[in-house]
Order: sequence, then C-alpha cells, then structure tokens
Amino acid sequence: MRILAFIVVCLTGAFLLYGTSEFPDWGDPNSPASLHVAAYYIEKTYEETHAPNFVTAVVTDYRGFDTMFETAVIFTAGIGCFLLLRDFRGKKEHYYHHIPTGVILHIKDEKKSLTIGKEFGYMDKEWVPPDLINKTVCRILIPFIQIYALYVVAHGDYSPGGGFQGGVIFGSSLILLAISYDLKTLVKRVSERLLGIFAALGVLIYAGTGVLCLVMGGNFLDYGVLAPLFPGMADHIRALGMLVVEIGVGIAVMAVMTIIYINIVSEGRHDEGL
Amino acid sequence: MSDVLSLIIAKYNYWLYVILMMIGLYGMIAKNNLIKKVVGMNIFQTAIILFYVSIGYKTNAGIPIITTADTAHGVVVKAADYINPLTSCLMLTAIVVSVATFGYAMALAVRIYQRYQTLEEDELRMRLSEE
Amino acid sequence: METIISIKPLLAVLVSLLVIPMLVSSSGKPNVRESWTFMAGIIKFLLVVSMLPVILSGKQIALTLFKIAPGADIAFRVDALGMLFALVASSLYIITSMYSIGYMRGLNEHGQTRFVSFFALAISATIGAAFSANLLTLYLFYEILSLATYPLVTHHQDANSRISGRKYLIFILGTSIGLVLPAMIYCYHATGTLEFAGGGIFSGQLSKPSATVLLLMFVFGFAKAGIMPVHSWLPAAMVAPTPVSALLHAVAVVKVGAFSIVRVITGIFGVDFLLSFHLGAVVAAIASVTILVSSCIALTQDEFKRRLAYSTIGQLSYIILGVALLSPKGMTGGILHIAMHAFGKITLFFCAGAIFVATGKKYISQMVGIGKRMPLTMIAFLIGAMSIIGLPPTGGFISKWYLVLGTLEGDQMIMLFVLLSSSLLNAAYFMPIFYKAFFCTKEESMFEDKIEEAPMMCVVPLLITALISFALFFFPQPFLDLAQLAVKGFIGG
Amino acid sequence: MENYPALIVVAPFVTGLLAGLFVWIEKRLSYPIVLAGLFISSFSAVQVLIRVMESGPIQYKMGGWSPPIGIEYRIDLLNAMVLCLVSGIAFLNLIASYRSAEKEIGDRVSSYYTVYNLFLTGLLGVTITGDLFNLYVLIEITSLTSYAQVAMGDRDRGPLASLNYIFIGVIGASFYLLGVGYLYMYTGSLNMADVAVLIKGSQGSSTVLVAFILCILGIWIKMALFPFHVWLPNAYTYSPVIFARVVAPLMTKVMVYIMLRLMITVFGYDYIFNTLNLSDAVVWLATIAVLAGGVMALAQKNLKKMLTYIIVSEIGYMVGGAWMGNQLGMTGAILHILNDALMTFALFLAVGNMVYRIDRVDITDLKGLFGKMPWTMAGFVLAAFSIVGVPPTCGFFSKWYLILGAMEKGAYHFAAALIISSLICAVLFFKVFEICFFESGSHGHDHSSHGPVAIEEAPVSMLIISGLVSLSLIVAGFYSGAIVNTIILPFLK
Repeated sequence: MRILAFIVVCLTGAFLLYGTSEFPDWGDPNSPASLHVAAYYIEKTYEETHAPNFVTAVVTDYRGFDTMFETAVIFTAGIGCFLLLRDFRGKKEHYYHHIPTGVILHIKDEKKSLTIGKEFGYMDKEWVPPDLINKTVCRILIPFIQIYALYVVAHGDYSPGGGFQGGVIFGSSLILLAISYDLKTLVKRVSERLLGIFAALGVLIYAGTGVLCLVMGGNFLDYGVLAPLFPGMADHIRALGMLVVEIGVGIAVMAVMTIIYINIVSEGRHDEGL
Repeated sequence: MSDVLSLIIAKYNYWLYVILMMIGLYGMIAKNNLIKKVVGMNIFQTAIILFYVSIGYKTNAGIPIITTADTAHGVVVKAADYINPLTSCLMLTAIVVSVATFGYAMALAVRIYQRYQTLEEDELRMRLSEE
Repeated sequence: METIISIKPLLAVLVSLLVIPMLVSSSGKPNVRESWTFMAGIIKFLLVVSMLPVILSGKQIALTLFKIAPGADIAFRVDALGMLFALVASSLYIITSMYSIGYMRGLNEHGQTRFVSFFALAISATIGAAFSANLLTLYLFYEILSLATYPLVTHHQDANSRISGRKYLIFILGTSIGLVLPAMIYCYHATGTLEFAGGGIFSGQLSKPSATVLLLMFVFGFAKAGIMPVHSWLPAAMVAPTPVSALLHAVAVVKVGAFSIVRVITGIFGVDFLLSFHLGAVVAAIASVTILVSSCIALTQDEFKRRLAYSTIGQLSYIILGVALLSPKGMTGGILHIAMHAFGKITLFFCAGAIFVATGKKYISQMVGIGKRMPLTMIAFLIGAMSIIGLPPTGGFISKWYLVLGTLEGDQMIMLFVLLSSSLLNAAYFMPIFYKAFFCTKEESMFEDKIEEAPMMCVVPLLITALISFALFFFPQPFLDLAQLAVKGFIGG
Repeated sequence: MENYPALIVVAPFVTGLLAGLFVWIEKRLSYPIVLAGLFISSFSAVQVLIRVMESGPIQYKMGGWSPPIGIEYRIDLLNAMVLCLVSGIAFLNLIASYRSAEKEIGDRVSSYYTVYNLFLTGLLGVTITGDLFNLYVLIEITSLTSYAQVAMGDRDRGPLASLNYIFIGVIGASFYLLGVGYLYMYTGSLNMADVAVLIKGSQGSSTVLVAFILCILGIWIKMALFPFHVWLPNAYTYSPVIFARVVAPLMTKVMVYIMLRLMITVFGYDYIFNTLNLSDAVVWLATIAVLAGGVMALAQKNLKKMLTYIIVSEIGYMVGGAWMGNQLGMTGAILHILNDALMTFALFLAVGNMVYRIDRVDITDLKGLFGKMPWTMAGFVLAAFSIVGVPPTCGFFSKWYLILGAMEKGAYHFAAALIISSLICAVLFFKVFEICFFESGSHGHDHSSHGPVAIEEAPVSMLIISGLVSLSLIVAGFYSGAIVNTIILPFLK
C-alpha cells in the first residue's frame, strides 16, 4: 500500500512538474498571469473603487460574489459542526466545588443540581486549578485583542486586513477566554443562541447588501447603485460597500470560529472541555 | 546538467510546491491514522495555496496597497510595481475552504472516536466488519 | 396509397388503458368492475371495426403522436395486416373477458382487480403493437406487453409461478433487450429510418452476412413467437390462470411475437431484399424445425395445457414459415393463420379451463370419458382441434390450404412435406383426447354419466369461438381479404 | 425582470441563511422560508429557460463588472435546462421529504434546512456560473454541505462515510483548483469564455495539457467515475433520506454538466478530439465503468446501496456519450443528464417512502411490499423500468441516442456495455420485484385467505410527489424528441 501510494504520489508530482516546464521564470513580471486581468486590477482599482488595498477590492468587489460564498463555506462548517456534534442531553454527573472550603462535591443524580453562586462553583471532571497569572494576563489582553480585531475589519480597504482576518482575531479572543478560564465562562457570556444568530446574520449582511443592490435596480452586489442611500459619498460608495460586507464577514467568521471550537472541545455538550 | 539545474533554480518555487503536495498526498493515501490523514489533507491544500501565491509574485514589486502618498499626488499606478492581487484574493478563498474542511473533518473525527474509541483505520475496518 | 389521418387508432389503444382507474376504483364491486371491462372491450371492438371499411377499400389510417427522431416517431398506422390482427385480438378480448368472469369466480381466485387491470393493459399494448407504424413503436408496445403480462403469468404468487415468471422474463425481456434493441438501433444507424415500408428500408447498406445476423437477431429476439430454442417460456407460462393462457398465450402475446417477425420481414427487410439474398430459406428452415420438434414434444405431454402450449409453438411457426416462403400464396396463408389459429386455439384453451373449473382435472390421462360429462365442451374441443389440424369444415383448413399452395408455388417440396407431416402429428396429439373422451367403456370412464358442465360464463364463450371457427370456413372473407390486401402491399412494393 | 439569473442562486442562499437565523428565533418558520426560496429559484429558472429559448444566451454581470474583470453568469440552453432540473427537483423533494426529515433528523431539522438550501445554492451556482474559480468555490460549498448532510444519516456509519468522502472530495476539488491555476498561469484569466479564446491555437502546450487533465480528473473524482467511485456508495447509503433523494439524482449529473461545460466551452472539441485524441481511451473507461457499476450492484444486499452502484454505472453512460466525439453521443449524454436525474429521483422517492415505513431496506426486508405499499411500488416499478430502458419511459430514449452515437463512432463495445447493463438492471430490479411480489409473508396458494392486505402507505405528500415524478418519466420519454429538437440540438449547433 505504501509503495503503491508512493508511486502514485511520485507520478502525480512528475506530472505537475511537467506542466510547469513551460511556465515563465518565477517572479517574471511579464508572465501572462501578471498581465491581462491582474494588471487591470492594479491600474484601475483605485480609480474605480477608491480602495487603496487592491486585494480587498478584488476580494469584496470585483470578485465579491466568490467571497460571499466563501463566507457561506465558513458558515456551513459552523452549522455542520453544530449539527454533527451538538448533544442536548445533559451530563449525567456533575462536579462542584465549595468555594469557602475547597471541598469537591460529586453528584451522581442527574436531576439534582446546585445553584452556582458565592458558595458553590462549577468544576470540570479533570480539574486543573485556575492559574491566576494566566487568568489575569488574558483578562487584560482580551479587550485589546478585540479592539485590534475591530481595527483590522474596519481598515480592510486601507491596509492589510479585512473581515476574515478580523473575524478570526476576534474569535480567537473568545477562545482565549475559554482556555484561560473554562468553557462554561465563555458559554455563559456568549450564548449559543447569540453565536448562531451572529453566524447567520453575518452572511446575511453580505447577501443582504447584494439584494439591496438588486432592489436599487443594479446587478447583484453592484455597490455603485447604493449611492442614493449615502448622500455625499458617491466617490467612495464602492469602498463603503466593501466595508459593510467586511463587517458581515467579520461577524460571521467570529461566530463560526467560536461555534466550531466550543462544539469540538466539549464534544457537543457545551459544558466542559479544553 | 547545468541547464537542468538552472531550470530548477529559476522555478524552484514550483518544485517546492510539488514536493509539499506530494507529502500531503502521501499522508492522505498511506497513513493509517485518520488525524494524520486530515493533516495530510491540510498540507496538500497548503501546497496549492503556495503554488497560487507564487504565481502572483513579481520581482521588485511591493504589496498591492497604495500608500496615501501615492494617491495624494495622482501618481499613475504601474502594474509592475505591485504584486498580483488576484492570486492572493483567490487564495483567501482557498484558505477559508481548507479551514472549513479541516474544522469539519476534526468534528467528524471527534464523532468517530466517540463511537468507536479509535481513529486507526485498520481497527475501524475491523470493527465495522464485526458488526 | 391514400392515407387518412384519424385519432381512432389512438382511441382504440387508449380505451382499455383509461378504464384501468375505473377498474381499480371499483375493486370492491365485482359486477361494476366487470361491466367496465365489457364496456371497454366493446368500445374497443367497435372502434376497430369502424376502421375496417376504410382499410378494405385500400386506404390506410395514420396518426403521429410524438416526434422522437426523424424516421422513428411514436406513430400509428393501420394497414391490412395490423387490422387483421387487431380485429382478432379485440374480438377475442370480449369473449375472454366473459370467460374469465366464469373462470375466476368459479375458482374464487384472489387479486381479481389486479388481474383485470393488467389484462386491460396487456390488450392495449397488443392493439398498439398491431397499429404500430414503425419498429420503434412496435418495440415500445412489445415491451409493455411483456411487462404487463408478468403479473398475469405469476398470478398465483406461489413458488411454481415464481420460477415460471422468472423464466418468462429471462426469455422475453432478455431477448428483446439483448437482441432486438441492438438490431433495431443498428437498422436505424444504417438507414436513418425505422418506418415500415412495403419494400423494406434497406437499399444496399447490408452485406449478406450482416443481413443474416440481423435477421436472426430479430427472429430470435422476438421470443414471444416461440421459435426454438427460445420457446421454453411458453410451456412454463402455462401456470397462469387459463384465461391468461387463452388470450395471451394463444392470441395476444405469442401472436404479437409472430406479428413482429412478419412486420420485420416484410416492412424492414422487404420481400425483394430477402429474395435477393435467399434469406427466406434460412427463416423457413428454422421455422420448420420448430414445427416438427414441437409437435413431437406435444405428443409426449400429459398435462392438457402444456400439450396446447407445444401445439401453439408449432402453429406459430406456421405463420413464420408462411411468410418466409416469400411467395404471395404462402404469405397469405401465414397471415391468415394468425386469425384462424387464434380462434381455434382459444377454443381449446377455453375447454381446458372449463374442464379444470368443472372437475379440477389438469391431465389428459384423467380425462377418459369426460365427453359424457361435458359434451358441449368436448364438441367445441373437436371443432377447435380440427381447425388446428386443418380439416374442413373449419377456418384452419383455409390457412393451411394457402400455405400448401405457397409451397407449391415456390416449388419447395421439403416445406410441403413439413406441413403435411406436421398436420398428421397435430391429429395424432389431439384426436386421442377426443376419442377417449367419448369412446370408452363404462369401466374405463372416470366420470359419472351425468351432464354437468362448467358455469355458463365458461361454456358460452367456448361455444362462440368454436362456432366462429366453424363459420370461418364458409365466410373467411374479412380475414382473407385483409390478408390478400396486406400481401399485395408487401409484394407489389 | 433582468435579475432572474441572480435570483436563481441568491434566493435559496438568502432564504437558507434566514432559516438559519430563525432557528434561534422561531423554529417553525424555517421550513416555509426555505420552501419559498426554492420556489422562487425554480420559478426564475423556468423564466430564464424560456428567455434563453426565445432569444439566445443570457449574460449576467455580478457586481456590474464585465468579464473577465468580474464574475459573470452565462446561461445557454444547456445550463438553463440543468438549472430547471436542479431547482425543480430540489423544490419537489423538500415538499416530499417534510415528514421523513422530521422523523429522521429530529429536533435539529430546522437547522438542517439551512444546509439543504446551501447545498442547492452550490449546485445551482455551479451550473450557472461562467467563471472557473467561482465554480471551484461553489463546488466546495456543495461538497462541504454534502459532507455535513451525509454525516447526519446513519449515526454509526455516517461520520466515517463522510470523512472518507471528504478525503476524496478534497483531492478532486484540489486537482480542479490546480488545473485552474495552470490555466490561469497560461492565460491570466479566469473567465471561461475568455480562457477559451486565449488558449485557442495552443495545441502543443504542456501547461494546457496538464491543466486539462487536472480539471477533468478532478471532476471525474467528484463525479465518481468508475475507479474513483469508492466514496459514493457509502456516502449516499448512510445519508438521511431527504439528502439522498436530492444528491443522488443531482450531484453526479451536475458534475457531468461541468465536464461537458469544460469540454465544450473551455477546451473545445477540436482540442480534445483532434489534438489529444482521447476519445477511444475514455470511451473504454466508460465502458468499464458501466459494466463494473452493474456487476457491483448485483452483489449488494441493501436496496439503497444497490441503487448507488447503479448511479456509478449511469455515470459511465454519460461520460461515454460525451466523449464519443459525435453529435449523437453528446445528445445522448445531455438527454441522459435530464432523464437520469428524473429516474434516480423517482427511485429514491420510492425508496424514501419505503424507509419511512419499514426503516431498513435490505432487499429481504421488502417482503410483500406490493400489498403493503402499492402506490409507492408503482412509482418504484416505473422508475426501475426507466433505468432498465423500457420504452416509453425516458431511460429508453437516452440509451437510444447513446447507442446510436456508439455505432456511429464504431464503439461497439460501448453499445454492448449499454445493452448488458440494461440486462443487469433488469435482473437487479426483478430480483427485488420478486421478493416484493411473491413473499407476502404468510400465505402460500390459499385462495380463501387472500383478504386485502393491510395497506400501510407513506404520507400523502410523499406519495403525490413520488407519483408525479414517476409519471413524468413517461412524459419525458414521449417528449424526448421535442427536448432534443428544441434544447439539445440548437445548443450543439
């Protein structure tokens, strides 16, 4: 099997290399790939869209339709994980710790539960004492990470960045919260319902912008026709459209990252995990 | 010989991508552990991303973002000065796809492990034939 | 030739198809259901008859339903040959429906609604095949008929019928998909048309070897005609209830097979084409072998229906043989035999069924002395048997007469010998039954000396068909005229 | 309205997302929202088809950017037809599967509808797009949603089947992506029409050759052409009924469409058949695929799995037809996209109804099903006949064109494979029918005990759709000539 695999892999590799034999040298500015459409994007983007970041302009405007589906791909992964793993049955056994004394309680009756408050706290089955340094550092860091994420989203058309990147950063801040505290803390602060709504809403903002363009009489995702809605910004209307969809992407990506994380680490129970 | 060598040097990016891709593909076909296969898959997809991104590269060109200084004075933008934005754009999509697939594959692995308590393919096959 | 566009052929096909929902919906009320069946049968018959004068006056009726590809549409065309066949099938359908009421109720069979529904479907397909304008349409109805007959053959749903049903399908469906379909598509590929034409559709596209192969594919592919060695489904299919055997395996199904072969020989290849390659002799030889072998086998069969089945196999080959003689008289005889054999054979099947209903006997050896108990039935049997043997004064004599003339016309003494010796064999396997039924001593007789016929609904139909067989000797005109008209179309070009 | 092309894809997309939103707000609204989306989509598809038939191909520029700068939708007769097919089947399936989805998926069903609609967005988008990379993204949406749905069926086997599907699916999609990369490297464009112009005349280029092979190979893997089919049977067997019903008819067919699109629009006949001369090799491969699919189907004990192997076999039909290199073969392949989608849909509708009632569909579990679920079985029988290729069901007519194409090219092995495959399918289905028909559990041949069997049919909504689609097989059969003349031939001209 391994030898067979090796032969197949080598043949594929050789075949792919054969295809590159006619390629222009690496970095050749006159290769066909860099002329034709690509050159147009570089030369005309600013003129047409007023977005200095060509990549963002191509991503969200020229090929914005691709990107909408790309967001949908992410959304699908999230909802797929949810559908596959989410397990609404409660856990059979619960662990609590008595805060004043540190005594651990193990309750086997699934119907009984204690109220969480000053006296009792949740505890995971494999309990690791919360690390004060970790907790504190993360508590300080998380708001900054989130601000940075918002910045990356908002400045997508000016500098490297955009909805995906910002969304991932924001999502990772939430994941950090779960890692440094525990999963319950995250789930308590950001409910599953909220994440679900956000995930769908983010993609809907994108698609909704497109539909709005349809309603305004243009083609789908033709931001140009939105100008009447934003008086005085006719020049920048395309960049503005990009911003709107970037925000949508950001929201969706953030929510989906978190959904995937929560479901995988807790095997769908949303109670305890990494 | 030197011809071949110079050919390789001039296009070593493609050689790298092919080798990376071969590693990934080999992992997907030959490995027994499902997680390893998933990782192989990820390497495979990354190789393609590498390929695309290297297509877009141009020597002596900068990132495809106009600085404020450029725009202010109405400088004519020359294509040769910026690397190709299109391939980066395409690869953003490919990355997202590969992340999504990876995430979902992981979720599946979790599920399979829950059910069979193993991720080794031969053991899984044994378990399935037992049922 | 003048062609009239009319919707009648479509209606004739559709009538019994449209009545199926009625049959299903009135499944709880047998009398209502039966009246629907009769209504459909009578309307169908009237529709067919209403086209008869037009056909006899030398015109044709045509209707194109769906255009599929140039030269291969779903289309109807009523000519003399089709008319003859449709007339036989639709008239016998009414009689069989009557008979099946007597038979099915007499035996208290299950699934009667299913039975009558598929029966109606089968008869629709038969009429459709008769009226087909081209090979594609013919194939379409041929297949529908195969599939619609399957639930009828396996009506009893027991192990025995399962095996028979399987055999039936393997032979019928296997040959039609495996042989006819490629042959048909090859024809279309070679000529670009499948339309039945008086002189055939080929004009030099085929060499002799490929023409031979193609012809054999058709002859064996239409396995419903029961040419050996693709005949063995027919005896197996005798597990079906007798009305099915009677109508389908004496009239509709097997005749569609023979009819299809006749159509292919006359309409696709064309008489002149076959004559130029001497291919008629090949088919005739195959048919003669079938005639002789099947008659010999029939002699050895003790089960009444199986003996009839082997007799049918032989008689079908008469039709093929007659047409394969490629002489006007021979072809007339062959085509006429479609009708004559149908009336004779259905009488015999009706008798077999009636005996089964009245006494439960299936084997000939158990029927000694039955003439005393069921005289009417056995007299009808005599007439039917005479018709099959070809003795005057029955219809069968006329077709045989033409067949013999055909062999003389073509100077084919071997075929003449085949025909005559086969007639002797026919007599040899039918006459003892009749003889034993009446002329036996008291000790030998297995029945009491008391007349006790099958239910009325069983006896009346068989008397009617026997009477028709008898009458056809004196008044063969409608069928004879149609046959001669058809042959004129094929040979006159 | 000029935005119909966009609506075809956007309507199911937006409604799918809305449904995903309403899962968290008001669960019961998900279903009607999704249904409305698919309705709008199918309505728009029909409108687009009408327009294309009236006034030629339609171009729609996404974001207002003209190609090759932006993404364009380009709709000609071929994809207009496929669009109608996809959206129509999806819409009908959603109605038919309402009950079964609730039963199988349970409380998650409202989120499931989101995935369902996204899946269809993918399929529709793949069909309508004129951009190579957009195609990739949509293939990935289709794939990812199908991975998700496969895993939701059988709780034990589903996830594993899905993971194996992922591995092979990713390889397929990645090969395609690499192919697009090579093409982009050569031309600098991603628009299909633009690429086609730019690679014209580059017959000897190794880049184009590799790009071509990668693209086609990738699509073949996604399509499950014979040696790459290993993922398909498990994935389709263990998925929930609502998904199996839509993926089985559509997924492979849409992939075949992409193959045709790449062959016709991007690389061009001339390049494939004259420069590379691949026709013979691929037709052989297709021949093997047809036979292998059939043979493997024979070995299956589970009805669903058996059908999936038949799909593998059917893929061989279309690939073979498309690579025949002549107009007849191509006509057959395109017609078979339509017909095969319909008949597979009808089959799976029937199977879904069975699953709804009896849960397991191992062939031995089907005893007495003709009595228990007569309407479902009627639909099943029709669909099965269509797969076998019995006229007048539509399966016959595409087979007809395919065999004609094979004969024109002289690829008799492919023609023979099609015939043999028909026979194999006949064996397969009659094996099933026999069990359903004969083994009705209790009785042998006992006349009195044949009371009406208790009918336990699937819900009416499922039955109506199942019946309609099965009847449409016949309608499509009769109108296949019209379809060929108004859609396929004008497209190929």
